[in-house]
Amino acid sequence: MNISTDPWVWIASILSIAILSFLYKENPFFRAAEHIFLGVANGYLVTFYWHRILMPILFRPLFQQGDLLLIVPFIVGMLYLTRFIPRVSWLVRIPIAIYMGYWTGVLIPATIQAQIIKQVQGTILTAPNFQSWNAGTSGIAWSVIVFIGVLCTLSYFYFSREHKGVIGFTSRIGIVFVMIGFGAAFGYTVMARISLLIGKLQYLLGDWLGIIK
Amino acid sequence: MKKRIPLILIFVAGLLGVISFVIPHPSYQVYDAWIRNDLLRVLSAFAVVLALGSLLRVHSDKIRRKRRNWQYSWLLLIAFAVSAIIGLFGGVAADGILPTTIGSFSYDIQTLYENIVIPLASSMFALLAFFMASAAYRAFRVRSMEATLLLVAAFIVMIGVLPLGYSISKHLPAFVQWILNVPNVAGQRGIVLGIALGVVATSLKIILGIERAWLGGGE
Amino acid sequence: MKIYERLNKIDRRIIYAILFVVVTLPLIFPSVLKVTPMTPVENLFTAVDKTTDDKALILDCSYAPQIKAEVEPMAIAVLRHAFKTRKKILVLSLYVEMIGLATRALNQVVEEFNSVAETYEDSIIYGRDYVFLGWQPPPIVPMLGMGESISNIYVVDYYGNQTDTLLMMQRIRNYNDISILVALSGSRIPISWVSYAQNRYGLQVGVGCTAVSGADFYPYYQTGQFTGLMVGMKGAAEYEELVEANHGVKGRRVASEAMLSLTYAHLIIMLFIVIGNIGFFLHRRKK
Amino acid sequence: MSLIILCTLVGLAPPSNVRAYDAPDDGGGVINVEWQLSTDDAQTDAYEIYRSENGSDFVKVGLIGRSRQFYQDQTTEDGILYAYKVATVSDTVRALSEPSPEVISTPSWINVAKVNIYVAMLIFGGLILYYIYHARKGKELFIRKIAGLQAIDDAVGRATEMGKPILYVLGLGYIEDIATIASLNILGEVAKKTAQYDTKLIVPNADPIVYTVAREIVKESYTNAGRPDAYDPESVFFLAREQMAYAAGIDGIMTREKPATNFLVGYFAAESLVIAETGAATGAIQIAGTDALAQLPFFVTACDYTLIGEELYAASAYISKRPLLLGAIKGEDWSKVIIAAALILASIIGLVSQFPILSLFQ
Repeated sequence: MNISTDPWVWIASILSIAILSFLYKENPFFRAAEHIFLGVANGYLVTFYWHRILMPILFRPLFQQGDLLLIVPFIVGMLYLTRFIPRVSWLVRIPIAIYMGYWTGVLIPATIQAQIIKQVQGTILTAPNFQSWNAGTSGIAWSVIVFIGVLCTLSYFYFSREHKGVIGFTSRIGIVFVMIGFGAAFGYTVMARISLLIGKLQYLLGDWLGIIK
Repeated sequence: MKKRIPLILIFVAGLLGVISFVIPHPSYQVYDAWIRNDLLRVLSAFAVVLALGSLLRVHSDKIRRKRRNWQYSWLLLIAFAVSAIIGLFGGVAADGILPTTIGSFSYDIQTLYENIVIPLASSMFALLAFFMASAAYRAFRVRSMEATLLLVAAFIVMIGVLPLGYSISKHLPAFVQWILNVPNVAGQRGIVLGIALGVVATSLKIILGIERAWLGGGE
Repeated sequence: MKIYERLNKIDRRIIYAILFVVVTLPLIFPSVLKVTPMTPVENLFTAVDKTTDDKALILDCSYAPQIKAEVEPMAIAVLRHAFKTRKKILVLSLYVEMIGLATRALNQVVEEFNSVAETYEDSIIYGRDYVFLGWQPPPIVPMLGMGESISNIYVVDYYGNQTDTLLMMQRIRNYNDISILVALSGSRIPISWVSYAQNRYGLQVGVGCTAVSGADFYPYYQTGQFTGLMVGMKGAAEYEELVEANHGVKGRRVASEAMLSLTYAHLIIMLFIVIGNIGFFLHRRKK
Repeated sequence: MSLIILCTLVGLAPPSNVRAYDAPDDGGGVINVEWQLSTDDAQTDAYEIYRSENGSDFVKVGLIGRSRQFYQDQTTEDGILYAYKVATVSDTVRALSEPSPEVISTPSWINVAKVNIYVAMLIFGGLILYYIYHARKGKELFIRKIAGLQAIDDAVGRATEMGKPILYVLGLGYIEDIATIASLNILGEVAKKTAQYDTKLIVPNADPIVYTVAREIVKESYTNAGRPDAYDPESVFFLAREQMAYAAGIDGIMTREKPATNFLVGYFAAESLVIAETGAATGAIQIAGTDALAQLPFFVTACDYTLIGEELYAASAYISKRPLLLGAIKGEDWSKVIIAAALILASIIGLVSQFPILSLFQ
């Protein structure tokens, strides 16, 4: 047993236990840790935005290097603050419109490329795709299963018809694929989360209390 | 005007977003880079002011009106003020005007982050181990086809990833990998294709001003 | 309350308490669970093992504190492997905030070997047996630049020495002199190693990653882009097993010890699922 | 001097057929160099790439591993005539190739390589717009029932009966995330109902911009429902950007306020199960919806209803009952038919012919 003498290890450990105590029930220690968490995380957020964004890309170039073009983001950004002035509070929509518009515009081609074209490419039944499994002739079978699974799952998301008849059948097959996938992903993630718990316990029992070395 | 100007702006901005993909020419890309790196990042920074205003208002209000658990709001405000002062004046890399060490004890913002935020976050992650157990116990019942499939797949994978899995059957780990690579991928791709179409449709509707919930509801 | 109702509705706190106990006890009273190494881990081990005298291996320790539990045992196992079999090794980290963890693992293993070494020859000597390159931003710079010259990218090492004056660096100039790079990471860094260092210079890349990234990375192993792959604590435990079985390295095997916790945890969760279903069945029959 | 001698002694063969061309579809400043491997490829350490602006002074610009026959020089200046040589390198020996024909790099105006994406954009965009146009003309459109959606009314009613609040969690998404936008639509409708029933609504936020929009939407809903007086400006608030701080805050709210219904709709990461399982422990009815694939298993496990992926977007259009939004779903459905047809057709071509069908989808 050699207990830690580093004050930060003590702070980190006590806060950790306060969070873990939530498993028993919500209690004053958890409540305190929760509020400290929110406070410090937001304190860090302010620091980050000030030192990494506002200073280097707005204030310093604008006021020290005289990059006058930056007046535009400055003014448009200030429009967020019109929220507090009821008569002109609609102006807050301007920065939101610009921000949202640009990123949704970027999203259209990017989504088509990465999510549609690429996924379709990987699903087509053809020799190079069979070989990509590195599984010999079984590769053909795997490709066929994926092909059927993709079509059936897609039919589950067909909203223009009730799930009856052919679509009823295919969408049920689709759900089989989806649920097997979900179950597998769940089971797979258990290992990862238990590992994180083990890591936390190793810290508390080792770095802090020194019970395990 | 209160709606038309934002709608025109969103259309123009959306078009710029699409064009950035189509035109690689540098005489256009410099403008695009400016939009991304200067304009939009600055905008996101200003929104933080509003958000923090909300946080501080909610909690100072709680204290003023002595609502339930108001004492904890003090804790939040103090933690925020202290870390913000250390961060703003002490600098990101402990290079600011505020000293961030006393003897061998340092308290710069990075140290605060590593010893408060990270342990708290990793403790929340550790909670997940327990929550997975209780969620699995509650939901994995053979009550419907869906729940049964979840149960069976999760069971096989949970055994298969253990060292024990290999002693049960040499093929079990490979079978787990197969489930993850074949049926799982098929289901995911189907979902992704649907999502992608939804994203394209919704983005189009937003740019064209058909989807305007963001303006604050109503027609 | 009837028995089936009890089985059907166990208080979550009972589940939590039992899970807590079965995970904690094996940590306090460590014992090693025998694991059988899988092919992806064996391939990585063999690639490191086959490193010849005129070559070195690179260990990239780019893991954050959040995933230390899963990845640090891998770093320690690879370092033990290299030092025990006298492979030259270069250690680096792609992000400044991860340097601390890399230092920690390196110091621990060097100390392990040197505390039992009796002669200069037996000891692990800086510059002769290993070099700690430190960190050079942004990640793409060392990934590409080391293909041409390592000592041009890392002009000085982490401790401030001129890199090209170090003994071992006389023969290790660029990727041509590197047998394999082992990338330990929780992010997509290993894929960047493939797309920059492997596609351009043919560098062999082996990977150690978290359980969460494992499923995403497996296809890269399958296509041969990753020479070997260790996933999560289990992968680390398998590597520990290989190092001990083949080279008789003694030392604490953190991941192998955690395997017992992990196994019990999985079994307990599965047991509760079974109990829940028994309760559910009995309940339905009563109705 | 010694270099030349060694070269002749060892007789290392240089690469041949060096070819350089402007990289297509880029912003300029890039030239691609290709060559045929040296016959001594197995003995080489690497290939070095040399460049000249005047045809005589060749300067080294890059190095690439053995067995490679392609190098991209990203350091050229547009408009200058360059020639390239490639050298086989073995230890200190170098064998230089003949120079390539001269080449200049230029930027392109249109990225032609992405033409398949433009075609797809036209097809999908066209279909969606066509059905929106149809819907505008008042054509009736059928959309099947979506399970989680039917539960919303009951959920609000239940909270009212129990006299407990409703918690609406928007997740970690940014405003440009489509899941967030869909969630905001649903929030608007939920807020209308809470306004009518006079039920308390709690909306904690993780993103500053989403927070400002959510506030606006809730306020507007209360006004539209004829209850602007019932709107509590503190019902929508900012919590934290940090993922787990946000989750801790929500766990606190769930256990202290004990909401009757939790909506977990939007983009989520690992905190999904922390939130959903705490909600389940408090006995709330939970309706989840997300397009974050990795989190769907946890919502499906821990919540009463889960809107999976596109169901979330469809639900958002459905609940608003606006024909234009419904029209878009029709367009999406036809797009799915096209994708399925393309998959089948491409597979047939890929199976029976030698045509490299995958290259159409690069």
